[in-house]
Amino acid sequence: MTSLLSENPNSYLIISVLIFSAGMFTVLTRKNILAIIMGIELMLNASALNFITFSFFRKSTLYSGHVFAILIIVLAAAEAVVALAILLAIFQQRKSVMTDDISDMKG
Amino acid sequence: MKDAIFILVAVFAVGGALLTAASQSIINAALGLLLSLISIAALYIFQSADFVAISQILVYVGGVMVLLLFSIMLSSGSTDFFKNNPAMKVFPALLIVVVFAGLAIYALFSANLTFYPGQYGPSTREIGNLFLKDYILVFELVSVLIVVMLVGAGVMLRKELVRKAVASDGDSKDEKENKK
Amino acid sequence: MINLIYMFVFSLVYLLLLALTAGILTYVERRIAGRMQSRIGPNRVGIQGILQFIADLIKGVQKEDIIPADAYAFLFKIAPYLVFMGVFLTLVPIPFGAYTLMEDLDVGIYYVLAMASYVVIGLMIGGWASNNKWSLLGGMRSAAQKISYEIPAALGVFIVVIMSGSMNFQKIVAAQGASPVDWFVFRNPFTFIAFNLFFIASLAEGNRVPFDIPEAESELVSGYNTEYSGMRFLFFFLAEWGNLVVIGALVTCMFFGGGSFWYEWKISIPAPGRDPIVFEVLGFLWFLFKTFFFVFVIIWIRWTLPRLRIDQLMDICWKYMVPIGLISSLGIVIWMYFIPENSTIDRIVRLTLTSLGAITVLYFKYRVYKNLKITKATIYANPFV
Amino acid sequence: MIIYLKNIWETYATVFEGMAITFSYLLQRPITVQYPDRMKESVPETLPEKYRGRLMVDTELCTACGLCAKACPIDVIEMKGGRAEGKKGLRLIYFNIYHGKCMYCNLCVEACPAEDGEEDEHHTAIYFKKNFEGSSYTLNGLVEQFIPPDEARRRLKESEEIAAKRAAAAAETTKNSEAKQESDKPKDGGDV
Repeated sequence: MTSLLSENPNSYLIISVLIFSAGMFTVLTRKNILAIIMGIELMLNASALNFITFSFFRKSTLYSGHVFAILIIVLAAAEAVVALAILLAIFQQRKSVMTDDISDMKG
Repeated sequence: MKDAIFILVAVFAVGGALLTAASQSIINAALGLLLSLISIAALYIFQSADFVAISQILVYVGGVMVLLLFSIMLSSGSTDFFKNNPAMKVFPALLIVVVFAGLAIYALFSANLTFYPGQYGPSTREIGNLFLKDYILVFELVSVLIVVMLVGAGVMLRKELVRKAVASDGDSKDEKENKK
Repeated sequence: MINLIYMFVFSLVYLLLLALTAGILTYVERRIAGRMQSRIGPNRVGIQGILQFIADLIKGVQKEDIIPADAYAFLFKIAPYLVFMGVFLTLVPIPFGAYTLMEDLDVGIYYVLAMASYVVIGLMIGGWASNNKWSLLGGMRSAAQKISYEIPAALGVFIVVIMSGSMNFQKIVAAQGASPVDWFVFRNPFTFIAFNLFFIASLAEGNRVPFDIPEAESELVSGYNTEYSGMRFLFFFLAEWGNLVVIGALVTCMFFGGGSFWYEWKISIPAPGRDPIVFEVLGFLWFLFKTFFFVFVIIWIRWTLPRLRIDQLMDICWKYMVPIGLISSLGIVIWMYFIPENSTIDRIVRLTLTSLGAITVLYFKYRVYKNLKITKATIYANPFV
Repeated sequence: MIIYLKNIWETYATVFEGMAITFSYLLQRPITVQYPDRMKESVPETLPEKYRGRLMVDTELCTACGLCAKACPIDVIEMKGGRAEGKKGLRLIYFNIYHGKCMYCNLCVEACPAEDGEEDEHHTAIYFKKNFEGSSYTLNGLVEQFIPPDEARRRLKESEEIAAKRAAAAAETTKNSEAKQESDKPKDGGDV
């Protein structure tokens, strides 16, 4: 194990934890759907960073971590597209993107 | 030198995430997210994952962030500022987050994982091989998912459907305002 | 550390060269536009007006840097730099010669696509932060257009990547040869379609006419850069003309053999017994010639075609280019499976396509002479008046 | 499907045609000229014979009859004539032309009776010069005073003096004639 921070897996994992916590905090405290989507993106990214780190430092010939990171990126993009489409459809109807304003099911 | 750049990138990544969490203006939050995403791509490059890093920039920065900015601009009338969630105040949320982070870091240092020094090299060919050999089912499923997503998003935003929903929804806010 | 300083100096030189080239291109474009409209164009500053861009630069620097009162100042300030940075970063993996490149990225083309999509953010932020309806509309249109046209461009790139088996630019260039028969444009029908897809999509991504809807002067008051003045405005313009060089260089690399100078010589492997420096310089010049030929074609298209409507724009992308791209990316796989390289059919197809290209050029020459005959004009090919 | 392919073909064919046309223009000499300093010949020489440029007046030839000012439909010409010593007839006192108003209708030139008998550019006292560079930085710069103001004031004074003298002389003559008439009245009065 070298003394360089950039070649120490723990530094990446701690960064990942911090980003995940920030994303979680955003999801928990915000009322705006857009902000919640942003928080979810942060959490997904943190987990993808974890995958890459483990792939790089556990066994360098195995690239499965990269595959999973790419899957996360693709799924995040799909999720964002659908979420934002729903958001815009709601916004066209209700003129609001706050979660409280759209809690009722009909009417 | 490498460490200096690494620390800079790490600060950007975490700082962007914190900006997203703490900012009062939605556009600042989006900028923080952008900064964080680009810095995470740089972190991937530190770990020799060039293909994933470029995918990150292409999909997140070029796709998701643009969509987010689009939504912010289209709905900017009502979303200029954040409001906090009434069900979850800041302090309990902070407590949960701190407990989670502490647990995760404690787990990290107590798990006694064995790490090997990473090896640098091109990854694209290996990723392609894995996708077409070991993970072919996942690959196909993801492509099906993307088709479903495309069709779903397209259908959801068709003008006629939205208008019909508004028309059948007798007391939606839109019509209430019109009646007033 | 030394490596880092070397990188820094090298990129600074690149930056200055890009800015200089973009500046000269503004002058060249205005001269060509003038001649195409029977005008002369700028010819007062310096010999034949060659210093016009420096005069423009000085004027731009002198102007007051206005930030609108209701603009979001921070974003408004950084947006031009974001855009320029994106365009400049696109140059990183492009090989201007076997050794004249910043970094030989393994994911070259993919990286270029990513940077092209990154530019969108700068344009949108610039349009939004101006707090002006026209700017916002311009930025939105620009984002919609760029995201749409990224798909045909990616499909074109996809075909090239399948053909050459790599995303590295050096390997793509090495997979082609020096003579037109070996170029990817004339390799087989699908790569020819890929060239068309990529070139048209690049025009759209570079906001060039006929796809300049984001900055339509007559409807949007020039779109996302309406509120900008002085140096920041110039940065948008540098990015636009720098983008021309990038498009030209990309097309040259991917479809026209890059800097492969003469027959047996492949760009990454200098032939033994030859002076590599001489061939490096010759290859560099050959590459630049091809690049600037495509820049000229783009300028030429700009002063020929009118602007499209937005529905026509989206029709071209989604009804024509995307289906054709999907079909040809399927077709190239089948083609490569059944027709191996250098088989008889492959050679015949290459020769046929190359001769078709030559016939098109000759027919074009005939048409031009016919037009000159109709107008009874005498030929005056001197670029200077 | 056929329409689809036809559309693609037409796109390429029309773009090809258009590019051929613009390229042929690229090979032609520009028709614009580099006015004003890089011309092979001066511009007024290239103008047609009856070109109407700036309105001018030949103050020597002018008889100050005022017909041009009367002919002008929009009061471009502001002039006054007066007597002068040692000259028969009227002399100009001032002659101002408001170039900003002039619409180049040529009515004043047609009305002008003073001709010098030559068939050159100006054979009348008021005439159109071929010069067309009349721009000015101020509105007053568009008013051209053919008699300088000092000279005009002097001439006005002179003509007033002459007029006064003549009036005096005329008064004397009228007095004389009145006296004559009065003396003649008894003779002719009866016939009236």
